[in-house]
Amino acid sequence: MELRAREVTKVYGGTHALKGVDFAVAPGRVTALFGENGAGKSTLMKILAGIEQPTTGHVELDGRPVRLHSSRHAADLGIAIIHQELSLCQNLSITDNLFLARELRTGLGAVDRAAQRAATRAVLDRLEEHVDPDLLVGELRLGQQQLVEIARALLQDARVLIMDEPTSALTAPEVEVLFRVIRELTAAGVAVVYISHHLDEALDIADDVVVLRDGTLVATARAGEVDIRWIVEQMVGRDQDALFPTHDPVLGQAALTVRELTVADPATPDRLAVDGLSLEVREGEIVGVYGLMGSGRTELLETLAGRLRPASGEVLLAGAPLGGSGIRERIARGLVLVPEDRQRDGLVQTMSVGQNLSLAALGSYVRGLFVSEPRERAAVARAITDVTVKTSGAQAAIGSLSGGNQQKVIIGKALLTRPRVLLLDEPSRGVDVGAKADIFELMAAQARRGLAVLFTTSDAEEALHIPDRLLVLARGALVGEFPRGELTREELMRVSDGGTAQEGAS
Amino acid sequence: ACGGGGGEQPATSASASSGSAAGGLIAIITPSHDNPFFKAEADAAKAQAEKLGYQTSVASHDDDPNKQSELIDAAISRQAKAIILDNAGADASIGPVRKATEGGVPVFLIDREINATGIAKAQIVSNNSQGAQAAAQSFVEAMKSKGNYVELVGKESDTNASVRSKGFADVISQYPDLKQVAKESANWDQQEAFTKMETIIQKNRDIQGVIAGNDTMALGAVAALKAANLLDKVTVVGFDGSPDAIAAVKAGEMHATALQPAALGATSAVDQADQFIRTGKTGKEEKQSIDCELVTKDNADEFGVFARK
Amino acid sequence: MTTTATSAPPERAAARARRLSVLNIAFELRAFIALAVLIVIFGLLSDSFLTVPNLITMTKHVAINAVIALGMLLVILKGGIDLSVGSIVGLSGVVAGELLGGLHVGGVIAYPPVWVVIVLCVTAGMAVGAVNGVLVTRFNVAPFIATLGMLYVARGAALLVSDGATYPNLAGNPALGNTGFGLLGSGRPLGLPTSIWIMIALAVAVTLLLAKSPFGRWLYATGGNERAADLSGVPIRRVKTIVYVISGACAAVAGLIIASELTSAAPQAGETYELNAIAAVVIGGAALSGGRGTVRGTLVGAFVIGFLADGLVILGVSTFWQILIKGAVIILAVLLDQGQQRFKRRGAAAAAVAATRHHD
Amino acid sequence: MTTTATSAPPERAAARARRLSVLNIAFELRAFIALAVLIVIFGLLSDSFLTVPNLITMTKHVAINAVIALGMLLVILKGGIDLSVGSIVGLSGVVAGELLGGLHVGGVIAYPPVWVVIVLCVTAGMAVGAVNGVLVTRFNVAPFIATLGMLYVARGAALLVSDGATYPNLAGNPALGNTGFGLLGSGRPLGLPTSIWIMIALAVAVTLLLAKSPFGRWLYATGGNERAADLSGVPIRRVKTIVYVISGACAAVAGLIIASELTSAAPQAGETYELNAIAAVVIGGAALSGGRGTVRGTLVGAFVIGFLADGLVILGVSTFWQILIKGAVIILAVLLDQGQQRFKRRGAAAAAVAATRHHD
Ligand SMILES: Nc1ncnc2c1ncn2[C@@H]1O[C@H](COP(=O)(O)OP(=O)(O)OP(=O)(O)O)[C@@H](O)[C@H]1O
Ligand SMILES: Nc1ncnc2c1ncn2[C@@H]1O[C@H](COP(=O)(O)OP(=O)(O)OP(=O)(O)O)[C@@H](O)[C@H]1O
Ligand SMILES: O[C@@H]1[C@H](O)[C@H](O)CO[C@H]1O
Ligand SMILES: [Mg+2]
Ligand SMILES: [Mg+2]
Repeated sequence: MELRAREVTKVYGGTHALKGVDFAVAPGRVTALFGENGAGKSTLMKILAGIEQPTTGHVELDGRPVRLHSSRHAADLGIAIIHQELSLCQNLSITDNLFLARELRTGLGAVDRAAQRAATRAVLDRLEEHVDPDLLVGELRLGQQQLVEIARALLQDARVLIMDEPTSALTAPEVEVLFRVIRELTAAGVAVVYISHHLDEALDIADDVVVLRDGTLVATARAGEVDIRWIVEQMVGRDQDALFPTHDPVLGQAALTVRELTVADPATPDRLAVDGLSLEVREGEIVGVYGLMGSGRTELLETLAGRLRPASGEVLLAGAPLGGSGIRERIARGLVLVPEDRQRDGLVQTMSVGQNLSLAALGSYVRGLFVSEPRERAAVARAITDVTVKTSGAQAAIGSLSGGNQQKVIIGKALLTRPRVLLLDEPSRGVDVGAKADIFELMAAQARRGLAVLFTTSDAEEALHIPDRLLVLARGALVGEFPRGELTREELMRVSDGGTAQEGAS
Repeated sequence: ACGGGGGEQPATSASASSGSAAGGLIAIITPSHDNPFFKAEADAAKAQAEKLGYQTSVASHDDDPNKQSELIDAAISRQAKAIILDNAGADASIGPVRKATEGGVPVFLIDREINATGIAKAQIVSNNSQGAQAAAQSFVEAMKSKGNYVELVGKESDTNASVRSKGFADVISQYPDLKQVAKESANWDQQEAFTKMETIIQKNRDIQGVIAGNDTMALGAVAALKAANLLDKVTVVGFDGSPDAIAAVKAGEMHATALQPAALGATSAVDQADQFIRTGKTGKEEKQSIDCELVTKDNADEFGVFARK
Repeated sequence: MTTTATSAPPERAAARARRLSVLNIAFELRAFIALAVLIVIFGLLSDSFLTVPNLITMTKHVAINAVIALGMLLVILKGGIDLSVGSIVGLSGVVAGELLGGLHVGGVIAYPPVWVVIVLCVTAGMAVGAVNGVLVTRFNVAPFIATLGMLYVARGAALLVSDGATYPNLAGNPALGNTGFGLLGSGRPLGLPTSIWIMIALAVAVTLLLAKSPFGRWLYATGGNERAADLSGVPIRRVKTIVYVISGACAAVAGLIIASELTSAAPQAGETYELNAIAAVVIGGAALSGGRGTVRGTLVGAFVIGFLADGLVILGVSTFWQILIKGAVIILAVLLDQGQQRFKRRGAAAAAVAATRHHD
Repeated sequence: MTTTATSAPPERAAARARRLSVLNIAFELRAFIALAVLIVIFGLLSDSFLTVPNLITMTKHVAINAVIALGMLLVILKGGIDLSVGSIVGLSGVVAGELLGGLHVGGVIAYPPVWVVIVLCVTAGMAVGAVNGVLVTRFNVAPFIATLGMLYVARGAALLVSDGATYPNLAGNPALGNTGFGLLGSGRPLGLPTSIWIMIALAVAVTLLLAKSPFGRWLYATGGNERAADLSGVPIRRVKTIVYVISGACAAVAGLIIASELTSAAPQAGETYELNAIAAVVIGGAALSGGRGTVRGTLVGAFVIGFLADGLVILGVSTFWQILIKGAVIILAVLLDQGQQRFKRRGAAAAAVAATRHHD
């Protein structure tokens, strides 16, 4: 089955997401689609999957124009999609999610639970994820949820399978399993579209490469004929080396000290998210924390920021214990967090760019009873230039910005509080290469000014190149600590799931 | 709490179990306690029942027929000896009253009738028609048989509202120079009467009289007229003879009100219940009406809480 | 340098999951606990409370709220709310009164038989529900506002049709072939009042709908994550519209039961009933945000509210205290839930810390 | 084979976009439009509607709902709801009645001056609000349920304190130094009733609070995204508690106005007022989900509801029609909003296409 987009244009409100794109997928091949945040990848896929309608242009199936009214209609025609954002119901079991709106029925019209459960087991086995099909999806770890999302697409026996960032929460072994499954599918003639910001990974699995830039299709190639450098150039028109700024730290006093910190996992409290962890970050230093999904990085940072309460342990800021102080007090004392999930924890969607920027430091613009407008305006304007936010102005709606620029706003908000310690949880997640480079440069610049920077990452390249010192976390415990340059990619992999593998085998 | 005007009745604060245990339970059910009228009748019934050696339970149905039905069920469950009821609707109450009667609990109605006879043991109501006519007569005299007036009507589901409205009309319609410029329901409610009166005044300031289906509404109208500086030119007449209204009559703010002897009705209902419990007969007709008394400045001092002193 | 955390072997994880789910069920019974507490207290304080006839009577009272609450449960599972049910109760009674009084069709008066009357009343309730549904799904009006508007519209309609008057005698007339309406209220098949049977039948139907039918899955999905349900091909608009229609139907049934018990219908019947129904659903453990709630819980919630009201009357507690206590019980019942969840979390966390300490 | 959408020539599309954006602004004022429509209709149908005294009287009636609605706005901005305001209205009047009747302090009766009475009434309202706030923030009870519970608790308390009776004469006694309470209701500084001044003062205060103070920004942030606000150091619990406290205070002020106007206080005053207040806020363009809403809109919403009610009385429309029309207007006003937003979206799309056509 051949699926093709012809001259497709898509306009959202004021944004032109796609500008006359021609795109085709071929049976038995994996097409990797590359592009910066906001390039239009998801939009194009949503149109192919019937979720969005093109503003102009149309979709062709086996050479015939079709109007895909809904995702359901597309699915019936054999087109399945794995959504970039998880689209599962947390309050339903794995089985219920897999068969939602496609329930198997008994003769009486009731849901055939037994049959559904058996089929669920089978597809989960295929993905080598052996969990109870009756577990609620809300009780699963993020990576497992993503596998459920994948399993649902597999169950549809689609002829075209679109995977929009299917691996953002998967561990390396899980990604390997997925790739095996993808190869089985293509061998059976399924057409696969694969989107990922992990460029090396995507290039690994791809047969064909397509690059989108700013809503326009700028390049196509055979995967074997290109390399990552070429792809990045097509995506941004800039060299990859610019991605990792050089940073020669000038270390000062200990800014952040953590002793024997233990934190219960808020989602599943009978498991420890952070287990007796100690660390130190000095002024001017950039420390990275690498770990697999669920290794406890987010809980560590949220505890430091004062959102989570530790079960035991101590946190000191410039030598002074923080005790049980809350987020507000910690911000006032110079400790601030840039959270992992932008939409959920970072932005107030109902407020403007400027209001988002000034939110955390609002107190410092107050004169008398009220916020001084000139002061606030000046600070916001400065922040917009400092963190290089591309926006039409402080008044713009926050939703009008691209992902990378939204991330910069959140960082700008944190910097306006004049912190001594800056915590960033996966600052590069879901951000394109260009914005990534900007963000790392920002971190380096702050460190040069004497800030202590502690950030987490899931990207091995970043982990190896950015921090002055790298901490590796597994199951909430520190399993290794390495200065920059002392570790190869292979060693990092071994250390980070080594603990897991050894223990699991025992 | 030091009750206001409505609560001046020397309330017997005896506990429910006071008196001889031999008496059994009398359930007293009234619309709600927020109108001094209902409170007075409930208090009077309770006091009399306890004096006669019964236990009492007092509850209100908030003019919800279904809630009334549930309260009657509860009384049947508790094997009450009698129910004293100010009902939640002349038609809607027939079924529940029959249910009680069939369940062996005699019902004695006060204040409001139901549209059926032979079910309740007694229906003791004020002579609303007579009271309304007396009030209207006094109203006409104070108005010197001419001028514009407003009528405030009670809750539409309460037959007393329409009976009184008709009583007013029977008298007033004989005077062609008395012109009704507005007729609005204010649901027996003071605040609603106040707001509606204020609005009506805006439509027409040329008003010489207000006649209201009860005193809470009349007092709402008084407040509105006072605020508009019209009170000295307007005759206000109400119905119930509540202590607040009598105070207003004395102060010259209201011209008159038709006093319903609520206390008398309630006491007499309990007496008849007692009689019935002991002898199987009340010794009275089922339908009994008690004449209302017109309260004006001249005789205001003679009245207490819904009764002659 | 390297420290490793203990990793639970698979069996232990499974055991943990099982333990948690047992805890869950125990706590799911919190509404039951509230009910049990009420029953014990009232039973001790009054001899007439725990008698079979009184329990039946109280259950009959519960039935009306329970029937409305079952419809409300579906709306709340969807993440909506239906404030119009009280007005539908009144409207349904008025329609019954109007029809039993005879329809003027071209000069003659037709007296539809009782089953037709019942069908038409329920249809009227469904029609109001359908308007709610269309406002919410097609016009994107917030459920609170759409149903608040319909609360007034339906009440106004009931008052206009009846001209504010109560329909006095719904017993029907053998000559006209429209008797039997009263049986709904006064009939006692197998010794239980009809309304209790209606409640039981409806509870079974809704349980089946939720647990066995695809529609039930769709409803939980829509309430849990509407976007995800939509993308999965769940016909969310249809699901959302249908729950309002069912809720309207349930309210209309409650209106019929009331009218039949009283053999009269008042247009103002059912005022504020929406609050009791919502309270029953929430006490029963449902989340107002949607996706969580059960029939069992809702029934227990309705029993808590009903038994509380009747029990206080039987004890002779003053009306004013009754109102205050009702509010306190609503809050306490929900607080119990919060306490439970916090408890669960804290207990588990302590266990986790203790467990790892042991291993180290 | 290829079908393309009809493409308007660039200039025409641009013109359309411009026209649409003008319309947009017009639609943003939709609550104003609804109000204007009402005023025109009533003005045409009745001579007495558009007179200065009538406008003042109607505004006075609006003031009570507007005062409550301004507090409600804050709660709704936070993403909550406050169902207890009606009961607080009643409670506040009862407290006033009780205090003006004299406090028994150790054998003697003390008559607090009016300003003390006012302060204590408002404090009582704030206390109920504080309980709401604590239930919502500390105990995580859903606002709907917490305030529903307090609706009953506060009403029960008002009835218990007053023993169900109305406080008849709040005019005070010169000999006791507690006169002046009536001025709140009947005073007319500068020719306008005090209650209108109170509304204006409160509107200005809330506007400043929302637009200028850090608290206002925190409130919008908390309503827009509570988690993000929390992580930005916004004291969300304090913000959330305070809005309920303010809402309670506003409702208490409304209760004082009513009691003062009537120079009597009834414990059942204010029943169902919460619905009018919520309707005003929503008609005024606020989102029940939080983060969106303005003082201006809320005031206009209150005017729509109040003018509608009074206008229908002036026209002599029957009570039953009044109820139905109120429901219809609530729905229509919100529908207008939906229409506007759909329109806006379409307009923006047209503009974008036009813009790129130009560039290409
Ligand atoms: N529903 C929507 N409403 C308005 N604008 C949208 C919508 N969806 C996408 N956009 C805009 O369209 C553009 C393309 O977005 P799209 O999600 O397709 O990008 P993408 O390439 O998938 O980016 P990412 O790598 O971040 O997933 C962006 O500017 C985005 O802001
Ligand atoms: N056992 C689990 N059960 C349920 N949810 C889990 C579990 N483990 C982790 N999660 C969730 O998965 C997410 C990631 O886990 P966590 O924050 O512990 O690790 P992390 O190293 O920060 O991973 P991430 O890469 O997501 O930041 C969190 O939202 C966490 O609540
Ligand atoms: O007779 C009573 C009183 O007049 C009261 O004021 C309202 O209800 C009526 O039934
Ligand atoms: Mg995307
Ligand atoms: Mg994380």
